[in-house]
Amino acid sequence: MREPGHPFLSDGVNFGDVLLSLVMVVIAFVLCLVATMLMVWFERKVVGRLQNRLGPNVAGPFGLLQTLADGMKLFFKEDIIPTKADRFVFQLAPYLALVPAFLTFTLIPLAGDFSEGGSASSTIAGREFFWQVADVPVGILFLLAMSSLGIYGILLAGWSSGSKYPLLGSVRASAQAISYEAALGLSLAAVILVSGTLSTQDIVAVQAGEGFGGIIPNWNVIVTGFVPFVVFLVAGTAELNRPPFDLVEAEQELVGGFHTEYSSIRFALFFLAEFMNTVTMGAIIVTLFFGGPSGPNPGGTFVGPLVGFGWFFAKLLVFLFIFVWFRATLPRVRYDQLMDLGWKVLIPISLAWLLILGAIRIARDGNIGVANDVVGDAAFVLVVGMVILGLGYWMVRTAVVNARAERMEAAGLTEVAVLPDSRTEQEIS
Amino acid sequence: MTVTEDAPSNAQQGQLKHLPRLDAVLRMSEVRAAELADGEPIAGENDQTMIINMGPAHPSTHGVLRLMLELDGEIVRRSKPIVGYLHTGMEKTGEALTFLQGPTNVTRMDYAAPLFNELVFSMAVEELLQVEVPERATWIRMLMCELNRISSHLLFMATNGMDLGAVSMMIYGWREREQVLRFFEMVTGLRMNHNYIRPGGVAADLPDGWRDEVLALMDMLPPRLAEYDTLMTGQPLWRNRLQGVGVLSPEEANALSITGPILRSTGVEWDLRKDMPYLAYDQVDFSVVVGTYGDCFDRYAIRLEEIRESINIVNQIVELMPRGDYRIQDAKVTPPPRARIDESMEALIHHFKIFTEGFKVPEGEVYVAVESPRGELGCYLVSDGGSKPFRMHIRGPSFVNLQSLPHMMADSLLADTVAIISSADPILGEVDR
Amino acid sequence: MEVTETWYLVLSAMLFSLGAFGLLTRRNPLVMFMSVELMLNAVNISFVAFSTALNDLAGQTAVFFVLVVAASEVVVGLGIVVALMRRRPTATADDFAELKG
Amino acid sequence: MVDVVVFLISAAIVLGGGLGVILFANPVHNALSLIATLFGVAVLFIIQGAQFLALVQVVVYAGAIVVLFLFVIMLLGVDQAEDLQTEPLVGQRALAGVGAGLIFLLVLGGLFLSGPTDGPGNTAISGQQAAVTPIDDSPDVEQLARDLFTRNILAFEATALLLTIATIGAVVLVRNRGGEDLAVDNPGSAAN
Repeated sequence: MREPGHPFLSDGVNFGDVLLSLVMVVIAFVLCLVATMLMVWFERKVVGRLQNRLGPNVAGPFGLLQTLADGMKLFFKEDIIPTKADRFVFQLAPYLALVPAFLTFTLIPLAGDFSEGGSASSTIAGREFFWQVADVPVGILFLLAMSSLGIYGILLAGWSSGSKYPLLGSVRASAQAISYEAALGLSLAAVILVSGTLSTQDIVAVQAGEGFGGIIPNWNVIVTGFVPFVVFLVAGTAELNRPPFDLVEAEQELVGGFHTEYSSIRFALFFLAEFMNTVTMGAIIVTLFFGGPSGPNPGGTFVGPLVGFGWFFAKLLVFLFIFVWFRATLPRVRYDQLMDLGWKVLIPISLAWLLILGAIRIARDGNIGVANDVVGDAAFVLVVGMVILGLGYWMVRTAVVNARAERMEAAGLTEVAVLPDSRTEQEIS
Repeated sequence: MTVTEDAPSNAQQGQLKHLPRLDAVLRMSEVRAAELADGEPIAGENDQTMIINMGPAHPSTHGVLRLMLELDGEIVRRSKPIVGYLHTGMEKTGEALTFLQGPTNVTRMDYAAPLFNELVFSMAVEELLQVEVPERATWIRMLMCELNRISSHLLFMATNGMDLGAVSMMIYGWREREQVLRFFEMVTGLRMNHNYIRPGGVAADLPDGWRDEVLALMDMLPPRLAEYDTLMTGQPLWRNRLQGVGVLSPEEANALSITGPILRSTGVEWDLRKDMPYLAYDQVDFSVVVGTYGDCFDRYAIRLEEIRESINIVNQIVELMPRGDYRIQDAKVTPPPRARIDESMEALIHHFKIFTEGFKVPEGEVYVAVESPRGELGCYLVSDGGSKPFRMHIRGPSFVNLQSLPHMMADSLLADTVAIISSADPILGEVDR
Repeated sequence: MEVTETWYLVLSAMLFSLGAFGLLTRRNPLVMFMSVELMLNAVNISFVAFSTALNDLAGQTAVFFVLVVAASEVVVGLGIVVALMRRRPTATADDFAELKG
Repeated sequence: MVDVVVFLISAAIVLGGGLGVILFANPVHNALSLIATLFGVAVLFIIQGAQFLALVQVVVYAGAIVVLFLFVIMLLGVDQAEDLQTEPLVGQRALAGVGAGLIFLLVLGGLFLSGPTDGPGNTAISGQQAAVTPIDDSPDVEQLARDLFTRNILAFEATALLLTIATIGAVVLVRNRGGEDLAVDNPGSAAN
């Protein structure tokens, strides 16, 4: 048999490796928990300030320990399981929500000196390691996999509650997850295309390179042309079920959505998972589009990684603030609008953008040998791609239109002319 | 209310027909759409629908309104509002209280607009008494009521924002409303349920410095309203959530006796301040805001615009406020000033009699209506010549407007029902009385 | 002891039989679908095992195609199930004897 | 040694999940068991060095297909437990058991009678040596991509087309509730 990929599996393990891995997992887990705790505080504080309130300010300095206090309170509350609940699934669901959130975090390069001449890895006791729990060769796929698994917790929680509002939340959750998974994956494909790798570590390393004119960084957000980043941000927010896409728990419509029936520590787990996901998603955006821990770095055994972490944290903070900002500002979108945005806007845009990026890439490589020159090659790819895209669009569109016409005819209806909507121009004032 | 599940009445049957969700139909009224889809079958028995209870304890039913919804997936096929969870028997209580105590009672009905309740009751009593309140009292009443309209609509802005998920809006709305309530506290001593407008005038004259306070308020509000415009009116997400949602036609609205912003949103220009002027509304200059489509966005925009109109009115009132008495000088109706009681035995007796057995009101019956922030607020009062009403009935606009919910909700999405309830802006205290 | 591809193949055979049994006995169309997925997965296991054993990438490529085909199959299959179940929510596979919609 | 343990554990998960799919009465529990199986299979892929496939397996199967299953189950409200006590047809289970057993024995027989398959390029199975794309040391994504876009490019395009057609088919099948309700209203239409 071929040698399996991982040293653990080829019996080449020694105690040191295991210990190092364990220490890294523990550190990452603690870091993740602390970050989540602070995120909860940060969100409440920032939203508070945005709403002319003080936010938490009693427990601990600046109310920093508020999350801890809330956690303790929840921990000691009665754990209620509804009579009509599916007990096993009901108890399992919170963990299904929490575990993928943490697993994604293991992929994030947290620190390291990515500047020229620096080394992203560090060495302790003769063992070289990266500042991340696992540098999976197919890291981005792992990320996608985990983000799609995160939905199970919500889905099963809502269903197993045996109650109507949570069930509605679950149905919304599954539809939302499937729809936005595609947009998320397509915008990731743009990153993969320009980076040429699936490993998060390598993606950061690529972005750390020489930028444009030595001033503008070589971040993917610029290299991929901004569009994939916007798509990723929107789709990511939707995957997180955060406002304005928080239809799954929509308090005003579904009371509490999937966690209506949850109480005590199980509710706390959902809460934790939600915020852990937020932190993780921010970290992913930073890693994929903003160069992660890369940045000007004096280097050094201890200072290098630390400064790297500083860069990472500073960038992360920006996105966490953006997520909080969304929450404080935007009204919730409606279910059908959410679907429209996902299927009719984000997916076509990212597909077309991927095509353009691909054409540029091919032109740069310059070897498909159609037109024998760079621009010609790119144009050829673009034209062919657009034709195929257009064909696909036309087919789907025709199917939709025909199906509707058929049903309408069967129901004895005729299409009604669309009323002019002049509201956008005609302001009320 | 309008629909029972087993036997829909003939009048509504046509409107309950299930329609395919065409984009154009979205912005049409039920009646219009039903005409277009004539002959189309009603959803059958095998249909998988789910009945859910929304409320009485639901975050966005504005108190204790309960809705029974028949859901097909996320689409609301039928709905049925059920009221009565806040019944306090205020109309009956009113018969046990003297005419002077009346405002204390009625002010608790529409707790977001308490001054209107007091106003309509006091006007009804004055109508029975055949007395004319002094000019200054009239203008003070107008000032307070317009400010109250502002505070009530600000409350709507707050709750409407929250119901649609713009949580910050809730705090902003409350913030501005708080400033208005602060002024109320300064004038009446209370933030809500003031018992300020009483038969014969108002409880007290405006305090020193009221003009500066009001002008400060009027300076504060317009920029804040401009902020609302940025935050909501011009916001694509906000527009998408409201436009074409909960459409009502003028005919439907008239048939259902809908009044207030909901009626005006359908394009009907009906405002009691203009059409049946009371107080001194014929002496101030303002316009009635009407909508075009009768959807939730129109109702939102109308209320926002009415705040601006009210600001306009208040500014005029501040200019025109006359001097004079703040209540009629009729010892039989209004108690004497505190200072007089120490000097005059008669004053003491009058004071005592008014507050113990109340004043007698001539026999008769009367219906008086004012334009409250929610629509026509009417008070029907019967007096048998005693000091207590023989019968009091309030025509609460929230109660009547609730009838429109099933019509606006039919075939909307679950998320839309929240927007629709919110846009109807019911105050359950008034619905159940 | 070493894991050879024989182990994988036996496992694959067991899973395939399980799937076949489920497909033959269950009546809920959705569960029948899931049984088909089991059988597909059994085949995938053996594909990858062969690929590793024979040092031939073709096996992995085949798995890739199986995944794509499974996805399209589920899309269409579930579409049909939804269309049928809308008509008769409590129906089992036995009730769908006719092809007319 | 480690790989034996990993194999045994994942095999147990795979088979346990498989049993769950066919034995649980509630469709949601069936779907959960299916997820377990899929994960076991993904782990089996990983220990054989097919990391890309393992993750694609998770993304496509667990992330999309089973979510779709659950979505349909919840959407249609068909999550009532199926009655597993009574057999739909007399002897169906026994016959199915015999059939499945036969399949198992057949595969097993074929496996052990065909001789050893160990070793690269065994002609007994691969047939033609020339068709083999040997696995090298480069990342498996790269190898797979090269294989897909060179040797199997036509098949790849065909699957792309297949996916599009499947999408269109699904759209046509379930689009527009109006007609669906019409079908509900005429239950007799199937009979004429």
